[in-house]
Amino acid sequence: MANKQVDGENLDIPNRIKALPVRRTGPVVAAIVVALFAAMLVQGLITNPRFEWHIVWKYLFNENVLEGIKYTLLLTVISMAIAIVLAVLLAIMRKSINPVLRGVSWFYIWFFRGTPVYTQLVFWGLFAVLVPRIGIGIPFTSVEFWSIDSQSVITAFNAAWLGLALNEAAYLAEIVRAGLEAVDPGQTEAAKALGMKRTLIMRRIILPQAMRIIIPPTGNEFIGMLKTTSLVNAVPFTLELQFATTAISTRLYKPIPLLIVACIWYLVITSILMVIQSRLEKHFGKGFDARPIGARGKRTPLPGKTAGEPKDDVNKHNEAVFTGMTA
Amino acid sequence: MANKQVDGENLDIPNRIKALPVRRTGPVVAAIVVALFAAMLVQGLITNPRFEWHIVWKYLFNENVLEGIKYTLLLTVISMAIAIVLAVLLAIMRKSINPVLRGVSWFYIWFFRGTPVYTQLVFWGLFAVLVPRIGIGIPFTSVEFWSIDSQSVITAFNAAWLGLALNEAAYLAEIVRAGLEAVDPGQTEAAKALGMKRTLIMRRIILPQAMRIIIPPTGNEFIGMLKTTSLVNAVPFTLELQFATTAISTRLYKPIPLLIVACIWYLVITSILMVIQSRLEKHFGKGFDARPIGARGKRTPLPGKTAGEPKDDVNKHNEAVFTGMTA
Amino acid sequence: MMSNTTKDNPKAVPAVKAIQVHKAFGDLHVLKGVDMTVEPGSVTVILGPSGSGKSTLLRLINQLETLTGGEIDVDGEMIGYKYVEKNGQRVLQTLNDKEVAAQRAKLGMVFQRFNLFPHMTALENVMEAPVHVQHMGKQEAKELAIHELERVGLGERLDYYPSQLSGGQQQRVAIARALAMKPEIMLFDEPTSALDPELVGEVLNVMLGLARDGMTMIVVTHEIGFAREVADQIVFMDGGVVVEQGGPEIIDNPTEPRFKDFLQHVL
Amino acid sequence: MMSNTTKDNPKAVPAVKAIQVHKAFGDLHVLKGVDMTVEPGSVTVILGPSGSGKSTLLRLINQLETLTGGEIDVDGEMIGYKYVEKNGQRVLQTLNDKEVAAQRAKLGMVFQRFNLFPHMTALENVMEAPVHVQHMGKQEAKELAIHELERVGLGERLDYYPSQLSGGQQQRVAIARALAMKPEIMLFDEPTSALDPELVGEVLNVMLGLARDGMTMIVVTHEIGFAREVADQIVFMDGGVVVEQGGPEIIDNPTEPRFKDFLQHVL
Amino acid sequence: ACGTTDTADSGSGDSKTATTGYDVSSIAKDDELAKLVEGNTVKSGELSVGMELSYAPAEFLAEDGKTPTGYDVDLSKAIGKVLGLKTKIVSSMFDTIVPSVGTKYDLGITAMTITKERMDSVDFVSYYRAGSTWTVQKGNPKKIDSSDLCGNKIAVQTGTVQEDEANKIAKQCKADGKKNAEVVSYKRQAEAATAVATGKADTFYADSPVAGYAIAQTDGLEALGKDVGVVKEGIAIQKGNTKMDAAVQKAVQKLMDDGTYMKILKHWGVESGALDKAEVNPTDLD
Ligand SMILES: Nc1ncnc2c1ncn2[C@@H]1O[C@H](COP(=O)(O)OP(=O)(O)OP(=O)(O)O)[C@@H](O)[C@H]1O
Ligand SMILES: Nc1ncnc2c1ncn2[C@@H]1O[C@H](COP(=O)(O)OP(=O)(O)OP(=O)(O)O)[C@@H](O)[C@H]1O
Ligand SMILES: [Mg+2]
Ligand SMILES: [Mg+2]
Repeated sequence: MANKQVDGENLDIPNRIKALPVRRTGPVVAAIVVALFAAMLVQGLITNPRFEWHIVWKYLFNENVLEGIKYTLLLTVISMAIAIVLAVLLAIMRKSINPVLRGVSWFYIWFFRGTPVYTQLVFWGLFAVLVPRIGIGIPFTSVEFWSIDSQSVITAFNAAWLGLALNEAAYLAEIVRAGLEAVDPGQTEAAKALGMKRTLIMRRIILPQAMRIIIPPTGNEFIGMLKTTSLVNAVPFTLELQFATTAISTRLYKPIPLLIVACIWYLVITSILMVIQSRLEKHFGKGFDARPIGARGKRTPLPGKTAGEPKDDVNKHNEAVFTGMTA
Repeated sequence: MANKQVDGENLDIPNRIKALPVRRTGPVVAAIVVALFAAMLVQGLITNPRFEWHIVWKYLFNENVLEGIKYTLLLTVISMAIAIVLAVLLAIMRKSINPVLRGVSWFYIWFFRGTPVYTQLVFWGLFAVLVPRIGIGIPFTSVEFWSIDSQSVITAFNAAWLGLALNEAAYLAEIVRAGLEAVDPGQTEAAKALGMKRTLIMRRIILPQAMRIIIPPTGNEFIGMLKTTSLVNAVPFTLELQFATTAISTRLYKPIPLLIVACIWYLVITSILMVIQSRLEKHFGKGFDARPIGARGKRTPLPGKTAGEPKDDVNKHNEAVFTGMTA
Repeated sequence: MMSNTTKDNPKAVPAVKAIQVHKAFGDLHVLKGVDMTVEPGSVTVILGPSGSGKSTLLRLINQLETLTGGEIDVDGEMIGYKYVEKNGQRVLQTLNDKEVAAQRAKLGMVFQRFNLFPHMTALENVMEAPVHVQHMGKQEAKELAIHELERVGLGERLDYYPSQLSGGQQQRVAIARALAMKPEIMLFDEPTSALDPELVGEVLNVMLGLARDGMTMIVVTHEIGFAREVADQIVFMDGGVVVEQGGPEIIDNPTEPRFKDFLQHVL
Repeated sequence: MMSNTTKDNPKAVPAVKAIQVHKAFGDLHVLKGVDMTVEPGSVTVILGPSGSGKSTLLRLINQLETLTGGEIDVDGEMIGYKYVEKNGQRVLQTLNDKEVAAQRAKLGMVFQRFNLFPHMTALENVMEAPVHVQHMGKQEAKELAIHELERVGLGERLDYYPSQLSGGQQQRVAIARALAMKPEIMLFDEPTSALDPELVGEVLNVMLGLARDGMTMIVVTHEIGFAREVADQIVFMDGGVVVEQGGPEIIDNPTEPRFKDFLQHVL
Repeated sequence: ACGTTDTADSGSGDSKTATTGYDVSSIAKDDELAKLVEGNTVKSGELSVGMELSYAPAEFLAEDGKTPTGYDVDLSKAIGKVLGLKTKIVSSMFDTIVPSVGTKYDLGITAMTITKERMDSVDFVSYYRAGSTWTVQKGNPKKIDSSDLCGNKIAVQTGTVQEDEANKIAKQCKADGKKNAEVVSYKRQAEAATAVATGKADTFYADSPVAGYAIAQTDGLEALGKDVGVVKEGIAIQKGNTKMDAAVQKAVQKLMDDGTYMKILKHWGVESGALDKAEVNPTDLD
């Protein structure tokens, strides 16, 4: 925005205005202060002997660390994938006409948001103890058609992603619900009028549009999950990144450099996730951010946006609001 | 929605339609299955001897636990309050025309979202070790006007809320940014046209409207923070709820019942927070959810909502979409 | 007015027949016994002040709202309900999702605010229903969609997203989208009132063409000129009842004072 | 046409004077040298097809956009810039936030989409600027706001939120809100085009009243009837330039073919 | 009114060993040793010691949830007395103790096992010898044999030497082509003990004193055979702070010589691990 070109710089405008910008001392001072702080921070980081950069470097590509990354990513992806599916179901149940489903969804969200994920993970770790066999039968009787030893099903790895996914689903459900509600109701009506059935409308019309709104907070959650995986030592599942570095540091008594190793990797993965997020936002934004071509009549407002004057566009608005607000 | 009254039940409609509802087996079966599951879960919880409910009961109101709650709440509130202020600043900086401020904001969000809060807390705990004295002086020289021993400033409690707040601010900043962007740009223009200055527009016009959109995800974050406080033992700050129950359980070697104690309290606090959230949503929703009074002409679309046909309202839409979607 | 193959035949089943239709939203009684008959191949224009229930009536016909009382038949078939045996008695039962969708397939609807799917191009918008509702092959649907878009004069705009089209163009895509389902009856709810005065013409022209082709149409509009030129039947509603009804000539010779008053405001 | 105290006095400073105004958005040249003079107490109506730059011109006058070239004076004072000394030379400098706000205070603007503040009641909407911009006492501002709301016929709707008002009522609140700042000049950008035909009258009536009271007004509208009745000056724009300009009589006797063509579409 | 502390009913069932410390008030100051620490802690008059307080019976929190207690705590106090300083226990996470020794506090005493690798980071003064104990369900229903654990699940606490050893056993099983031994690593000893008591793991491997405490606290556990794999534990001191090394070494040696050391260990029932010689950076580690 700020570094956009000057309006009409390629056009022949006889009486073009060339004006000095207004003097803003506020932002300049702020920028200097902030830049100084940042410089001091970096200097501190590099020169402080406690950080022992040679150890950081030595263990950065240690094979346990690399395996930790693998499992961290695996856990993150699996549990987020399952959480998303579950969250969509919960969000839909939350609005069901069936009071039981509605109640269950409410209870689920309340319970799983309300209790610490660490505790939940401990319970999943103890699941095999609490419920030695999982079976299909008639409840509250001893009739059982099929059963299996839960210890062989709920392995540490399975308990880990299960616990993470179930917890995350509760948080995501609220996000999905907000996303679904933000889609213009006119879309459903138009689709109905075309003879589309409810599931089809949800799949083809509502969800693709809701994605635009769902993705940014889900990005937050994804990045959060990356770090939450370190809690699976509650299960205990002990192959993820944080555990791998901690294990090395307790062996060596060098916690700081190994924390830095973990930090660096988390930052790398976060950066990749942020790139993916912006790609996804672009994908689901198609048709939404396109600029009008040719003569523009009155444009329909985009779903989730007020019509406004035709010339309003969000970017300009931001610029208007934020320019100098930092003074 | 589902238990709303029948349309026009108090009106005299001569040829009123009384029809059997369509038979939907799907939701009914789903409801039964889900209800059964829930019942089994509750039965399992109550009857399983491992949970040792007598110990849960005994320690539920233990004074250390109660003090833990106090500190957990204190940490949550302080760090969220500071995080919100910081997040607003960051969100505004992110859109500044000043590239330094923009860069710093980007970096901040990237860094604090990218590294685990646990690690951040460890560093804040070690702050006094890494930086023994904090002072005001000329950077990169040894000139110093005033300085103080950091151990006496960065106490465990201060390190705890500081670490939590700085981390949370990064996540909230993205939420705030989305909220600010969702306010109809026409609002800024109208305010400008009235001669309002940027800070005034932000304070009186944009923020109050953005609140509506910011609050629900912030509720998520608040509830998340409640549980994140348990990580401050990294500092170590050892008076919050999770630590209090863990301390008892290491002494008694009874982890499960004491985890349940913590769970119960977290659930209680979460429930209270959810009530507060819905109050706040109502407050900032004023003017948005009001139903039209008297004859309705064409209504202006609400900010963040498309005009749609006049008779569309969100509730109806949801009902339309979700009714039976669960089949 | 023109090319009415069936309406001169009194025995034909009416395309739409509303019998003592009542609709309430909560305690708000919006439609208070509306009767209306639309002959196949004819154009009916509904006029009336804001809040008189015009949109509600159209939406009832397309089952976007549920009836509170009365009956609506489309093509001689009661919509929304069917009779079933229960304990030896014949009682009404609400139709299920699938049956409702089948009934809606006979009707095409065009909304005031277009309601195009913003994440699909013009072509995709028109192809959506043929492919996913009628399970037509992609290629066939594409040809059909191109055909319909050309019919409304948008053969050049196939790959534009709605946000890249002007209002008038968007509304024409919406019409093409409805037509692609080969409906027997088209419902228009103020299709031009969200458009700039200059763009109104584009859309009215397309509608005029449809009327000439013998499409059965029910149009809610404030465009009196259009009504005068195209309508076979004018229905004037106010306060949830039909106040005056007749041929297009009643616009120039209204009998009811309320209608007169209304026309003065709009003209 | 009516009650023009100053416009017959040729020496008065024009209320608004645009001199060779250019505006580009990126590489899109929207205004290509527009000249316009608005006398104090007169009503200027700007006509033109969509995209001709009408809104852009109004927005430039109110500094919602920045000029690319040329100059606009309001009340004889150049807007947006001032001359300063730099290295002995007189150069232009952009005004700061405060100075811009002061210049805007002379202008009231009413938008097509009303843009009322949805979280405030009608009364609060009107009080907002007097209290927070002019730092008027709450009580005084309230009296003023009630007065302005009564003037537009909304004395009974003080405590309604915008979402509880009809479009016409909302637009009238927007006008009251602009008037409460006691502007010298009112800018209207298609104030009625988002309204139902029946509600248009309400707003046009309020505007007519303002014109009668001698308010200087610049109005972008498609309501030719209103233009004919109220305007002292008609400006027809197309493609970023003023194509024809003159008294209200030019509506009935356009000289430029483009204007003729336009009038045919709109009438 | 609804608050409960369990001080009132301690000993009535939940806690089965002492949770109050040994009384160190009678220990006298040794001026000669006190001089050694002058440069270090004389300013504050305090000997601050970092501990992670979740390792009963070495260091943990008493019933009030605030007072640190355990044999490490009592020894720290005794060392303080000898040096003429007031001992201050600073609760810390294990991770942060090593980097903080020498700045945030003077000593780290938290049942740290001395290893060669760790001696690169800190100096140690050996003060205790902990064996390791295998613990199983009462009556050993699963017939666990500590000499052949292949095919069993071994619970350990994260970061302990027992974790390392268990991992070695697991590796050996793999190398020998026997059934896999699975090592489950818990964050807290209590969780590891619970896992065995509930049957989730087959045996749990920990420092002997800790195992003893766990057996006393948890129903249905018993020790399997004798203590094995004896290793030395040390007091962590900032690397290269020779004055402090000497002061602490001498103080501990003094306590050993005058019998106070033994009394403290006896108070906690952990006298089996007593050393008779305190050394700086010992070379024989078992
Ligand atoms: N979903 C709804 N819930 C409650 N009231 C509604 C709903 N839809 C419509 N109404 C009310 O029903 C009445 C008739 O509305 P309807 O939209 O049918 O009028 P209309 O004739 O189409 O008016 P317009 O010209 O403004 O579109 C209005 O008073 C409206 O407020
Ligand atoms: N912020 C902007 N960025 C880019 N182009 C813009 C912007 N605002 C307006 N335009 C373009 O400038 C041209 C003139 O727009 P303007 O809104 O002034 O026309 P108008 O005469 O008011 O038309 P309408 O009757 O549709 O309101 C249009 O082609 C429009 O696309
Ligand atoms: Mg309508
Ligand atoms: Mg315009």
